[in-house]
Amino acid sequence: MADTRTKIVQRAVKEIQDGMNVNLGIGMPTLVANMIPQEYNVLLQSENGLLGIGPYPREDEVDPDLINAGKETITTIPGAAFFDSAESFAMIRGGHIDLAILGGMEVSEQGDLANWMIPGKMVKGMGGAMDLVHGAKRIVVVMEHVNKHGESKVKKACTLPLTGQRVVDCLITELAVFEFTSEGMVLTELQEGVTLEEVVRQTEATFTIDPALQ
Amino acid sequence: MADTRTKIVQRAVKEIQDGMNVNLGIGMPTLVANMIPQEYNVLLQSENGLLGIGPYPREDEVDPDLINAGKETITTIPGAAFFDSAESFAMIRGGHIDLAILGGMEVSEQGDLANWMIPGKMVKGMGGAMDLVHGAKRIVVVMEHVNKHGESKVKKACTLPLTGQRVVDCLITELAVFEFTSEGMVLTELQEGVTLEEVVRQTEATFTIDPALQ
Amino acid sequence: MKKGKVVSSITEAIHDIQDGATLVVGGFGLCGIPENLIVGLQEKGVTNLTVVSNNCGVDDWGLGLLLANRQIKKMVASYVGENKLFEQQFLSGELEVELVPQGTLAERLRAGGAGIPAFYTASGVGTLVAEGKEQKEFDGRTYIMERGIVGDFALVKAWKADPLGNLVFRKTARNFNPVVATAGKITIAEVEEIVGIGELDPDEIHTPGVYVQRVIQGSHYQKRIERLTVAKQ
Amino acid sequence: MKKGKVVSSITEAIHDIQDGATLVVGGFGLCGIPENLIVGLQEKGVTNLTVVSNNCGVDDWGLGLLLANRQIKKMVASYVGENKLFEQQFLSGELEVELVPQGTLAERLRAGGAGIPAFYTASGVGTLVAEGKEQKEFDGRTYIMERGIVGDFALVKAWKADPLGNLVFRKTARNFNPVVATAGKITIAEVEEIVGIGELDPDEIHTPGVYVQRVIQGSHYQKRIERLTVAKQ
Repeated sequence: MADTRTKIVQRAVKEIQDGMNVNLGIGMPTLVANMIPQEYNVLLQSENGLLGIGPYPREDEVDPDLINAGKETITTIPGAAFFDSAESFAMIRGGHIDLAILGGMEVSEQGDLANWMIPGKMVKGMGGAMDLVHGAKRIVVVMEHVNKHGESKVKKACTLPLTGQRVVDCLITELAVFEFTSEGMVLTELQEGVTLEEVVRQTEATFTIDPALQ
Repeated sequence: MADTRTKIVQRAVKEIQDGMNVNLGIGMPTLVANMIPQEYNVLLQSENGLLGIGPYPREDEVDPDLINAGKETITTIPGAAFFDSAESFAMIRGGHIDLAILGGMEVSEQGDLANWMIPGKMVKGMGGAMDLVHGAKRIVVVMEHVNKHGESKVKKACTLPLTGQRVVDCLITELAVFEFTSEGMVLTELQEGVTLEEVVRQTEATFTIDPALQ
Repeated sequence: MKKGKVVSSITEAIHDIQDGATLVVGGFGLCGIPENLIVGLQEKGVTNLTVVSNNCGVDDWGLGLLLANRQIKKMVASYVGENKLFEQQFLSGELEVELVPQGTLAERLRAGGAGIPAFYTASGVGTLVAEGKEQKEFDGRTYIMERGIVGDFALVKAWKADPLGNLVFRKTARNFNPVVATAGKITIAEVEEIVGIGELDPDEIHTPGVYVQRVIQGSHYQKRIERLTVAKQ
Repeated sequence: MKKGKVVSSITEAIHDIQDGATLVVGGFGLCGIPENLIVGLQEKGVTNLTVVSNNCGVDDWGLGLLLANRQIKKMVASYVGENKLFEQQFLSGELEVELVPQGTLAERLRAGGAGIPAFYTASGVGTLVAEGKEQKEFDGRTYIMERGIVGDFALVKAWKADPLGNLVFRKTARNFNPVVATAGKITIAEVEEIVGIGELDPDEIHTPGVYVQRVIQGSHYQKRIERLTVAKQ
């Protein structure tokens, strides 16, 4: 499992380019932060009102007035800015964030994303996910390819309540990378050591294969 | 004429109560500022982004970055705050300004106000007037009762393009004071030395007379 | 004017909050929440409250105190996952819940404060959030209409205030507080420090005093941390 | 990173502004206007511009320079009374004009920057401004629908910037600049001073750098005063 996540996170970090403003979702996406190349100038946005998240604090630096959207204590980098929640989402919803990397429960071949609610279980709320999927210029979803029961999470259609329709630009799993284009879902990369057959077997969705892969 | 304006302004200042946040329009309303009792704590709002207008500056205090909505150089009082234009009009349109005192070209018996445009003449624009008439909690209009040609500016219906419909709460002229209520336009005060007959003669609008006046 | 909008006790600050009131409340998680005002409401015991706030505290702190005390009838929030009491009361039907995307919640509060009755947003299109809402196309894209929110009372927490009600927030404790401050018919700010009039730089005031009706000096700030995370040495 | 978004000349800052572009421009009267960028546009000579700005300068300064040079096709503004050239070109039909209530203009720019395609406001109801606009009732009151504005380029003037594009404004020179900064596909900020990264207090930044693509150090600021008014001694 750790290895699976590492594979996904290592691939996800390649989506980040120098100079980008990026929002990382709670959970696995947060792990991407540690792997951004040191020489890059990337500003990480936290939807509770910060652009320029720094590393976790030393114990003597901990400040209860300084947390990220996952409610973890953090620090800021030089050049950071604080703002209120309306400004934060103006930034997100107005298309000023270059990239959001979000976790997923299910992704459909149309690029639909479900990642906020499992009916019958406790409803926690969507937080900022429904805003991010419509606002950020590029939406990358990171998730494991199959669930605990071995069922594909890459679906023909989502079975869980949606976070957004046709919002995913790129899906990264431990098996493969898919891009969502106007022509549909395209397999663009296989993770190291993974065969096309394995991806086909583990994927419920219908997809085409990038010619460069064949 | 100077006497007319003085009469109007002296009456208008009585609309201001201690602790109010007030917006004064360009022209005659601006003159009200100088007459607010010293002991009052009143904050004057300028729609270009200031709450807490102070007196005009001494020559050595003049700052081109500090002007009012009439583009005059000003100062600030202690406790003033600067903000951007969206915040300024959020304040105005969200009902957070207690009182706006505005100039008028015509007021109708329905409480309509025309004060921004004379067709055929150059159109200057409405500035913030259309926002103020719907936003401030109380709208007081100050204007001369008749125009240069001796025609009543207090009309049955406005002939000039409107700034707002049914927006005036109180009209102050050199002859009288009217309140606009759900029962219509009510004459509530005569200026000193003015007779009811004179007001009736100079007013095109239909109004009732406050019983206290009779 | 030294006193201005400053009231002398939490009791006085919330004296007119009645059963059935709608409260809009600042904070994100437990960061930047009006701790003392919430404890005051718990002690006052007002019930049937509708509370609009991004989160609902934890079981034993923040708005969770009012849940525990059965004072909240309806909660409007974007994320309520930190609170087991919430789950119980929601599943038992005791608590009415409206979940709102976080950006939509922030914008609805800003709109309420700014006199905007409704606006359009893409957030929630094609999801449960869109159910029963008016849809409209602009430039080939679908949006839903969302309404502004105004509460009977707004409760916020600021770092510093002056007696005119000008507020300054600190770091991410700002969060929802400035928009919440605009969205109350009566806005009550509890603060860590009250400074003299003129001591706040007019260029650095986050919330102009026009939005604030009462200022109260808070005490014994706990500022609880939900997820203490420190760097690996 | 020392350089960041800082460009070295006005020419470079505006190199890709083409004929027919829509520009949103900060400032109120002649206060807080991007003087150097406007002069740069005059020298560049691009034409058929649509300009969205609260005012249109005076005959020989600010946006008035572009009017004099016949570079503006359409003006969207709230108040244009300071400019005789404006009158001539408007009455001759050379210049297209859209007058917008000032609060609606500010809100339309904010909406454009915030991804809100449209909102409702009471401003303009029952007036010429409402003509052709959708009307809707909320809670018994009538409102009109207004659209967000996004320009191809936003031109703003700030007091200080850092190389990340974080901006701080001074006094009432802030005015429309922060909302304009959010409403450009490309936002260009001219500033009086560029400071190092980390020198601006994160709590006191008015415009976060995410909105700004280019920063240029302006020079020879005239900061003309329209109505010099001094106290009677």
